[in-house]
Parts: sequence; C-alpha cells; structure tokens
Amino acid sequence: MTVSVRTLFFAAYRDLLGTAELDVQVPEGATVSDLVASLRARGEPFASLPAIPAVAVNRTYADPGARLGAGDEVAFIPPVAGG
Amino acid sequence: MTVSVRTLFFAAYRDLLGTAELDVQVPEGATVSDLVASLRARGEPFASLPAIPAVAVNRTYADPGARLGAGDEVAFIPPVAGG
Amino acid sequence: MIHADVVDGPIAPAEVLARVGSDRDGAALLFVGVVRDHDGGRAVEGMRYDAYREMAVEVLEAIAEEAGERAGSDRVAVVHRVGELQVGDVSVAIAVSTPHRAESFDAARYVIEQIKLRLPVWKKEHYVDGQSAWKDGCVPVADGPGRTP
Amino acid sequence: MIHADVVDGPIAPAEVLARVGSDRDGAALLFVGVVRDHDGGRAVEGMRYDAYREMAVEVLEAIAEEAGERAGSDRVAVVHRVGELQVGDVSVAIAVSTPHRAESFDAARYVIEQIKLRLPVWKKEHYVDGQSAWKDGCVPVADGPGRTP
Repeated sequence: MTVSVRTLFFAAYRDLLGTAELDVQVPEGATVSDLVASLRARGEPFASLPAIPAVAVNRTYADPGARLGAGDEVAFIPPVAGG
Repeated sequence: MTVSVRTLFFAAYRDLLGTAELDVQVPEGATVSDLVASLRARGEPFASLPAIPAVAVNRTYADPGARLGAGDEVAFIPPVAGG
Repeated sequence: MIHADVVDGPIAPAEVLARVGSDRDGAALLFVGVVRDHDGGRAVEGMRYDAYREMAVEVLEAIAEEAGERAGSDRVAVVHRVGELQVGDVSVAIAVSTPHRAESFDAARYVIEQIKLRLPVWKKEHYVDGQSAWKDGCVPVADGPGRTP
Repeated sequence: MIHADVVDGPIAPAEVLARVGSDRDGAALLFVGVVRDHDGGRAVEGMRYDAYREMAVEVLEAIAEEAGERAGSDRVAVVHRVGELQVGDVSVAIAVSTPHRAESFDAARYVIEQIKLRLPVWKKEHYVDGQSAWKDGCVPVADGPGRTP
C-alpha cells in the first residue's frame, strides 16, 4: 500500500529542482526521512537535496522521524532569511 | 566682595518657594554648597530645600563643591521624570 | 488585536503602528526592516522575497501571539512583504504597545529575532554587478518556538 | 542629521521617523512614549510636563549624540513635548536607523533611559479624583553622562 503526499520546494531548492511541487507516492507509515531518501535516490538534481533538510508537514516544522499520511503537504524548507 | 548669581527653581521646588527665580548675592569664591546653605538659612520655605540638591550651573550638572562666578545661572533640579 | 500578515505591496509603517496603542499603554514601539544598499561587503540594488505563504502567515501569527504573551499585551502587529523590493523599501514592520517601555522593546525584538529563525521566507539578493544569490539563513527547528540566538 | 528638540505642540511620530533612514540602513526604530491612564494604581487623566527648557534641549542633543556614537550612526532624532497632555498624547518620540537591527534597538533604548536619568523635565500627574502630584524621578549626577540603571 502506498499513499500520495504533496511535496513543495522553495527558493534554492526550487531553483535546484526546477519545480515548485511534486506529488510523491510513499509506503504507508513512511517517515519524513523515508521520503527524503526516496527522492534523493532519484539521482540528480534530487540527490543534491540535503540528507536531513528542514521540513514542514502541513505547515508545521516536523522531525525527520515524523510519520506521513495520505494527502500530507510536505514542504522542503531551505535556511530561512526573512526580516 | 560679593557676586550675584541667578538661581532658578523648577517643578516641586518652584511650588515650594512660590518663585521661579531669584538673584542671590554670594561671597566671591563661594561654592554651590555655600549657596544652598545660605538659602536654607533664610528659614521656611527655603529651609525645606534639600541640603544637597541636584544643581546645574550654566546648564551643566555640577558637584556641590563647584565654585560660582558672577552671573552664573544656578538651577535647582528636583528628581527628573521625563519621557 | 493581534495582527499578522504577509503582503505583496508596499508597507506603510505608520499604519502598522496605528494598529497598536491603548489608553493603558505608556509605550509604543515600531521596528522597520528596510532593504539596504550593501550586504557582506557587496553593493546591493534590490532583493526578491519568496515565502511559503500560507505557512508564513500562520508562523507570523504564532510569533505575534508569543510576543504578546511575553509582554502581557495583545497590542502586537506585524506585516511582512514579499516580492521584488528595491533599496529603501520596507520589508517588515513590527509594532507593539505596552504599559511600560521594557516590554515593548523586548516584544518587538522577540518578533524580529523569531522571524529570522522561523519564518519560511527567503531572499535573493540582486547585486549591483548583475549577479544574484539566495541569502544564507537559519535552519528552523521542529521542537516548538525557536530560540533567540 | 542628529535632531533633538523640545516642543509645545503635538508630536507626529511618523515625522520623527522620517528624519532618520538612509540607503545603508537596514533597520529603523521608533519609540513613542504616551500618557497612560494609570500610574502606581491610580487613575490618571492627564499630565503636565515642565522643563528647564534651554538645558533640556542641550541635554537631549547630548543624549542623541551619545546614542549615535554608540550605534555608529548619525541618524538619530528625538523630540520631547512639554505642557499639558491628555491620556493618549505622545510625550516623546525617538527614532534611530542603523545598518543592522541590534544597534537601532540599543540606541533607542539608550536615549529613553538617559532621558529618564538626566533630562531636566518634570511631570505633574493629574488624577481622575481631582488631585495632582509631581511624579518621583531620578536624581541626576554631575560626573558626565548618566548611566543606564
């Protein structure tokens, strides 16, 4: 069984990947780490994403071990520089 | 020999004395302390001035030992509360 | 009266300040962040601010609420701009009012520091020499509110 | 561009803020002191500010200069009002701009703390119960610039 999550990429990550968002299938019960690993396994440019990027799940910063569910919005957050 | 100085009173001191300024004769070479003592020696309401008030001579805060000269402007400064 | 927003157009700092204040407040503070003409020794002519907008609004609201709790005041307003800005343009305005001054200073400082730590906003600096680069920033942490460095 | 003044009429904070700022400044800060409706548990309806005016202008200039030196900025403006003020009226406005934010916060804080310590200004509080009293303050010291408590 797999579920679909919506990944979002911003700023330098968006430039790197040439895309702002991507729907990704992950195994049920997969963690943020699992998602990152599966993306990086696609080869370049995905392999250039950090191994442990800051990530927000459904607009809240999440640990690498956070579990994903169907329809979750997973944003890859480069170092922030507001203000 | 005496010289004349101009004393100024503000806020609570002005209310106390009922006057905003006063020309006072002091001996040549007198200090701020001497001036204060001579004013307090006039009896009430002057006797109710502090023995060591904050004082500005010619618009600069001065020590009790500062010497006075002819025409100096000596302001008696109650505790300040700007802002 | 907590107000937090992310906007595309110019920010009017006086309007942000006007959102705070009350008869019981003896102090009001307005902090304004502005695009400056240099950074790290390089001449800058402008800046593009990108945001994860939906989240940025939520984080900005959370920061403003936290600042208000610290200050014991619900008079906190913060507005952050995104898009292309030129030197001199206001990127962020923060206003706080409190009965006493120390709390206004502390709360406004808290808001700007937390913005730097947690707000999902990025800026690409445009240099006078024609180059552009994403500015280095802070890596947000997952365990609740960020910490002031 | 250091500006310091004592005025009789209303203060427009936005105009004080407009006196600072430059292309090299990434931060601007405006602090506003306001007459509040209470003090020490008593309901206040207004306040009379008296000043040793000639000296107050000089001291305010000195404070602004010192703040600018600390901040490495000559963009400092401060205006203090005297006379009869009502609740909500602005008694003082302080604006500073600097390349980075920390210096703006520090300089504005320095100005207001030094005003409390050194500025020859007094306020008589008018209470809602009809009484009035001079507010307790700080005793200025003679040996140079005051110190932040």
